[in-house]
Amino acid sequence: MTPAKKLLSYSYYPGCSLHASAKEYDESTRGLFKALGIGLKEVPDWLCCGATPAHNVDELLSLSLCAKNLSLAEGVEGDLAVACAACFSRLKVTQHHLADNETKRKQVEYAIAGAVNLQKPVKHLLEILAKDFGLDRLTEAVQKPLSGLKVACYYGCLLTRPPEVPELDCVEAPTIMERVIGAVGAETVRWSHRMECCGANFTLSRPGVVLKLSGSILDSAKAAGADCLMVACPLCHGNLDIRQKEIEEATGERFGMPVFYMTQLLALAVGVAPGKLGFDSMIVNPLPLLKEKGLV
Amino acid sequence: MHAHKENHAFEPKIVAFVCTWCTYAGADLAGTARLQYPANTRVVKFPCTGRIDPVFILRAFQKGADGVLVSGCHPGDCHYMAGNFHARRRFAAFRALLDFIGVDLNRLQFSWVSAAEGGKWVEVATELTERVRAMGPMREFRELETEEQWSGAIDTPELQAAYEAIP
Amino acid sequence: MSRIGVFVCHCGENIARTVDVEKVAAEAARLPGVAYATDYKYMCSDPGQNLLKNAVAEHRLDGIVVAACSPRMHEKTFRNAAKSAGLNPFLCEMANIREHCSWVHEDRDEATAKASDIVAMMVARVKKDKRLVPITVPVTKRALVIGGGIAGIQAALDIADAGHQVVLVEREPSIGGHMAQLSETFPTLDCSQCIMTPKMVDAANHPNITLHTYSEIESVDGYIGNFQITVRKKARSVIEEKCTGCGVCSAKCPQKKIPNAFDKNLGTRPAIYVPFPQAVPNTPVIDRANCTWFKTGKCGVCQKVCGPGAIDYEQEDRLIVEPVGAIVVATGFELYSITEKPKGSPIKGYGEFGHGTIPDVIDGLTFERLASASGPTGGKILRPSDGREPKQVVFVQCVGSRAREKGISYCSKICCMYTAKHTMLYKHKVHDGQAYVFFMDARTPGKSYDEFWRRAIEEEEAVYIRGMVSRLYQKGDKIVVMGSDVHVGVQVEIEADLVVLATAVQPRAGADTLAQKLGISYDSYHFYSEAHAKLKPVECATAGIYLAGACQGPKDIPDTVSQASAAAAKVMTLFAKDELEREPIVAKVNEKNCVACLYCKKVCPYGAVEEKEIRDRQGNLIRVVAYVNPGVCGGCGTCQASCPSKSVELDGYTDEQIMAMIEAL
Amino acid sequence: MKHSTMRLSTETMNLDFVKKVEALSGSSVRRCFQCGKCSAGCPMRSFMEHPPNRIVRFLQLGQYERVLAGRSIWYCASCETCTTRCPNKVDLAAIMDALRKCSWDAKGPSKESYVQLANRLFIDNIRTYGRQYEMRLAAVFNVKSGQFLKDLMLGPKLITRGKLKVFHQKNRNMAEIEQIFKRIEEMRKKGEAP
Ligand SMILES: Cc1cc2nc3c(=O)[nH]c(=O)nc-3n(C[C@H](O)[C@H](O)[C@H](O)COP(=O)(O)OP(=O)(O)OC[C@H]3O[C@@H](n4cnc5c(N)ncnc54)[C@H](O)[C@@H]3O)c2cc1C
Ligand SMILES: Cc1cc2nc3c(=O)[nH]c(=O)nc-3n(C[C@H](O)[C@H](O)[C@H](O)COP(=O)(O)OP(=O)(O)OC[C@H]3O[C@@H](n4cnc5c(N)ncnc54)[C@H](O)[C@@H]3O)c2cc1C
Ligand code: SF4
Ligand code: SF4
Ligand code: SF4
Ligand code: SF4
Ligand code: SF4
Ligand code: SF4
Ligand code: SF4
Ligand code: SF4
Repeated sequence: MTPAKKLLSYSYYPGCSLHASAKEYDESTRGLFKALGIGLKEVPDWLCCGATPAHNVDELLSLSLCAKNLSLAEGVEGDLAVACAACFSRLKVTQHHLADNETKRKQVEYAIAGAVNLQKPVKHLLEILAKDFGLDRLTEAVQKPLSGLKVACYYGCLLTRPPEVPELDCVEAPTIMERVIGAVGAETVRWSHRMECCGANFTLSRPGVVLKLSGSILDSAKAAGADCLMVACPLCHGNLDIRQKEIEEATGERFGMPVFYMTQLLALAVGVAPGKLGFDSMIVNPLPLLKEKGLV
Repeated sequence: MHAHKENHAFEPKIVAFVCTWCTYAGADLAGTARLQYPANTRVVKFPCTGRIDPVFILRAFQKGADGVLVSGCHPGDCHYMAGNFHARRRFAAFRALLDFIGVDLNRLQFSWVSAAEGGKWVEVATELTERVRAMGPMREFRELETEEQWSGAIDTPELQAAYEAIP
Repeated sequence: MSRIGVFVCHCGENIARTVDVEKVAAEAARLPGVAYATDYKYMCSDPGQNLLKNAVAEHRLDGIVVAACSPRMHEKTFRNAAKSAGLNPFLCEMANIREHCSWVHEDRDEATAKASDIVAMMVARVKKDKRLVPITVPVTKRALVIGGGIAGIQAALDIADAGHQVVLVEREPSIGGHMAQLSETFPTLDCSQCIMTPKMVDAANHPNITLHTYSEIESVDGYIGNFQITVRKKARSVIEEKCTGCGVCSAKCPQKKIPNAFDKNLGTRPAIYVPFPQAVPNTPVIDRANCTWFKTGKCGVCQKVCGPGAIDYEQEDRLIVEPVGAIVVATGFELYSITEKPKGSPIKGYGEFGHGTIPDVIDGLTFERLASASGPTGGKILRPSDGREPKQVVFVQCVGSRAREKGISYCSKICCMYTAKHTMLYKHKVHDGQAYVFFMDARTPGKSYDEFWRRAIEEEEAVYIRGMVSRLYQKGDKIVVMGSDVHVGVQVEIEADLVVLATAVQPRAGADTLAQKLGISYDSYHFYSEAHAKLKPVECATAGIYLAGACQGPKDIPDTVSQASAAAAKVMTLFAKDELEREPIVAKVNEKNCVACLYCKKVCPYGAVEEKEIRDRQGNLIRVVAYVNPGVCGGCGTCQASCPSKSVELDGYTDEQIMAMIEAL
Repeated sequence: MKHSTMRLSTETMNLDFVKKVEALSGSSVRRCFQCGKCSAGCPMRSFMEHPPNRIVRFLQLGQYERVLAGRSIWYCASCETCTTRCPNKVDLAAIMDALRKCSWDAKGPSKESYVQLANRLFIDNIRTYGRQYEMRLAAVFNVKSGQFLKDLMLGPKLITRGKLKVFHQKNRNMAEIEQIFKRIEEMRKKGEAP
């Protein structure tokens, strides 16, 4: 007898990128959740979390923006699902800091003219899939196993850091991405640069930095024999996908390495139509690879 | 079934002069670990390499040894603090003497094997056996044996020279 | 004609699997001198041992070879069996056909042949074995402890508490050593005096401890269990038995301005003095070099004021002979002084630090006296030059230590910790002051030590700067410290009010002379050498002499006390028996042949070889020969191999025995 | 100044500045024992003239000019590698934030104007629109930084793939957002917030 499957439903904070450069992340997330029967309700009028630039120079502003978002989310039922690693990190950091810093909390509460919502569980999609939904159920839902696809899971800096804050998985040696994508049949490679920085928001001010750092990430994934990269953060995606051509030009090395959002691959496996997954908005065209593996 | 064992035309006799504390124990360890090595070695135990008189080596060669191994504690590890230093100096002088009287120095091996080095004991014993096997039997001294009776006295200039070399 | 018994063990299958034990026994039976040979499944088992014992009786055996495992395994077993069968245990030998044969060879024929060879060699040897009797020496159950620092006091108390007599000899007028000079001690910051003084008093009052202060070792004779010590009791000019310690003499002595060495010359004392108020014994000493009476024959004030009449200007040094069975050496250390180069110090000197000409550049011990509540400033940190409170204090670590080119390469081990302590004590006393430390590493491998050092930085806000100081110079009333922060690669300059140098811990001047008297060895720096760095860290190579404290190497108090208690335990182990028994594997000199070249003496690592005079009946010296003291000989045999006239032999490993084995090849 | 001698004294070590950084970052500076693990793993080390450990070291010695003078703090990517791995729980990423804020407030003396500019624009965007519009961010950045042609080749590609929105709309709760900025400014003016 299988235990009754509870109906899962979440409030949803997509973050700025998912409405723009990372729209395929948003589309595939919605598609995946629908296919799995998980509810997702977008928080109305959410604002930018401030990302790196805000906390870079103005911690109070950064905390206040996130606190505001948390209080907006109060109106929507369910734990707060977050897709972008940076938003996730900022929201979690805000809750963590304000929980044990009375002075800062008072300042923030004054700034947003309301109490800070420290209670609302903030969850990354990975956590929802691996823990709330469950890997077994995920496997059951597979219609098109990703067998034969060699995936390099890229965590980037922010999914697990800083220690004790996101508590998503082991800070230094997480396996949650591998476990999730493994549940739908993909093969994952062992590689060295899973958590190296891609250059983050220097993409605008100092693209040279990105070329160097993202270059070595692509290099390492390629050396490990990966067919593609899988990410959970729009910034990482931007650097690895959008700038991949430039990196190839700068290094003279050809990668041709499609960079998927994790939800794109998962949705594909559970039977969402490829046309709805935004493959066409990727700069490095993934279709040849997917065709080769018989996945489209 | 054991692997096919080679048959050698010549099986040398190796005499090993070892100290109780280090090399003897090292050879014991090779046993407890069941490491295998050629059966050519015969061990003579001493309290310390400092006790090993060069005369013993000469005698062993006379008595049919084709190779001699002298082994004790590593320098600085001597159970008796400094015995192996004396031994080292003494044998340095003694090698010159052996060379002088025409013994191929390749038949004589000095080494340090500690109580923990069962593997090294096997290496040293095997290497010397192989080397001496390749050299063939030791003949130079056997003839002498019939003429000379061993005595404690220093009655040859060579022995005198050897003792004078003792610092 | 000898009657040897050979017993070949199967060791279950361990030997019998690869060695044809019956054949080995059969071949042994054919060897000349073998009266009986057999094989048995488990020789070490009770039936196996009985088999051996019965065979001794039945076949009147006078020698035994057990061909079995390594002698390291069961030699004791079989020697005991032989002994209970009425045979001298040293006439029983083992042929190692397990570890050296059956376990390391696969070919049965080869292994069997080798086993037979090994048995033959041992049979040849056993025929040359001599009956040996374990050596016994009587033990005088009295211990001598040299040095009355914390090491000596601890060792003396432990031994005395165990019920043995102890003679404690201290060179200075009071016991206490360096620990009596310290203020508070790491890693707990408890007051040194508070934990030290009670121990000093205990030692002085202990019924089993005889205290000789102001005394030195004149000579040492004898050997383990039987030493004769001559102690020189220096003339105190005060009769200890009469003096009540009232202190009137010191108070009235007109000579008041003598620098007090105990306070590192920060304060002064009279010519008749106790080094510090809590001194034990509390009996003053006249410093004859500075006393007016001794210089000019006038004064005599102290004698006049002394009620009990304890002053004795005529007193002379006395020599006392003390018989003891064991000696603990605990003579401690000295700090390297940049002021005066101590005689014999290998350190080349610190011209770049002004060679001690800058008054406010002091050493760690001076800082201890400044910080000590019972010190010359009552515990106020005041700089020597003008008595002002220093606001910027620079500490410099590794002065002398770890500086090969300066002369010594070792780490002084305690200075990292006491410097951290100093920065804390300073901060506790001068709240608005700033402490800086120039250091290379912080060496804090002790329990709670690193935490202590981190506390100095994180809580007491000492600024640690990694790098050695290049130079110090006086500028007005400041001292300019020129350093560099190697983490950032920038030169650093600090104008300090006071500079404290953590100077090297060195052996006592004259440590070598004492070592020569005791016949113990020392390293190139003159720290005393232990017999084995790991397994015999408190024993000297010379039997019956033990080491405690900083005389063996730089040490803090916890290490010192542990070693002292360990040394005491060793002494008690020795005293647990009335007689010492040891394996009779010792060298003996054949006096007839000995030509007295004394090569043996030169090579003996134990100092066991002495010169012995041979006299005729009239007492005329005929000649000198070597003599090996069996109580001291370690049994290495180095002398035998070195003797040009073959006059010295090691029992149990005689030339005959070895040659017999070689002949049997 | 980079190589000039540091004269250390209670006057030359600006410990108030250090205390401010410690308060802002919530991390101790003294705890650092200069192991260099932060610098060893810092992805941006090669772009910095002072590696992260040296920044902390200068702070320990109260040498704030030396810290702020370099461009190192602007090259920190906030990747948190240092914070994650520091054996002493020195939150270097937070210290970097605090230092950037100090430099930002002082309107210099940072050398890395591009990064600063990008940050400023990003925050301006939030204040004006509530959310980020990457197109505007990039365009304004290029104009202001004088790099008109920067990333010229990328733009059309992104637009055709729907990745850069040419038009944008404001949040409906802009007034509330503006209030947040205002209140923070107000607290700062009154000295109630850092
Ligand atoms: C500045 C400084 C600060 C320190 N602070 C601490 C601390 O905070 N915590 C800590 O654990 N340790 C500290 N130490 C270390 C501590 O002082 C030593 O560990 C301890 O004193 C060693 O004791 P000892 O008995 O071996 O030697 P000593 O204290 O040197 O005692 C040796 C004794 O032997 C006597 N003696 C010497 N030669 C002869 C002779 N030939 N005949 C007879 N008697 C002789 C001496 O007069 C002396 O009384 C410090 C050391 C220094 C220098
Ligand atoms: C990598 C390494 C290298 C080292 N190298 C050196 C070196 O080169 N030189 C050096 O001087 N030192 C060296 N050391 C240190 C050295 O190993 C230790 O100092 C030493 O082993 C400590 O001995 P011990 O008897 O206190 O503890 P252990 O060796 O740990 O022995 C404790 C024993 O107690 C037993 N035991 C534990 N609990 C119980 C129980 N409840 N009941 C019954 N039995 C129990 C254990 O099984 C064990 O046999 C090294 C250590 C390490 C880790
Ligand atoms: S005596 Fe040695 S070889 Fe024989 S049974 Fe006992 S352990 Fe084994
Ligand atoms: S005789 Fe010497 S010790 Fe006595 S009071 Fe005079 S000066 Fe002092
Ligand atoms: S203990 Fe510290 S200060 Fe002393 S010598 Fe060793 S490293 Fe230098
Ligand atoms: S922990 Fe080990 S390596 Fe580190 S300082 Fe201590 S003893 Fe040395
Ligand atoms: S070496 Fe031999 S001869 Fe020389 S003194 Fe010693 S015992 Fe006598
Ligand atoms: S056997 Fe060794 S310890 Fe004994 S006297 Fe000879 S050299 Fe000295
Ligand atoms: S890792 Fe931490 S302790 Fe090490 S240098 Fe960096 S900040 Fe300092
Ligand atoms: S947070 Fe900044 S300083 Fe720390 S490792 Fe990342 S880039 Fe370097």
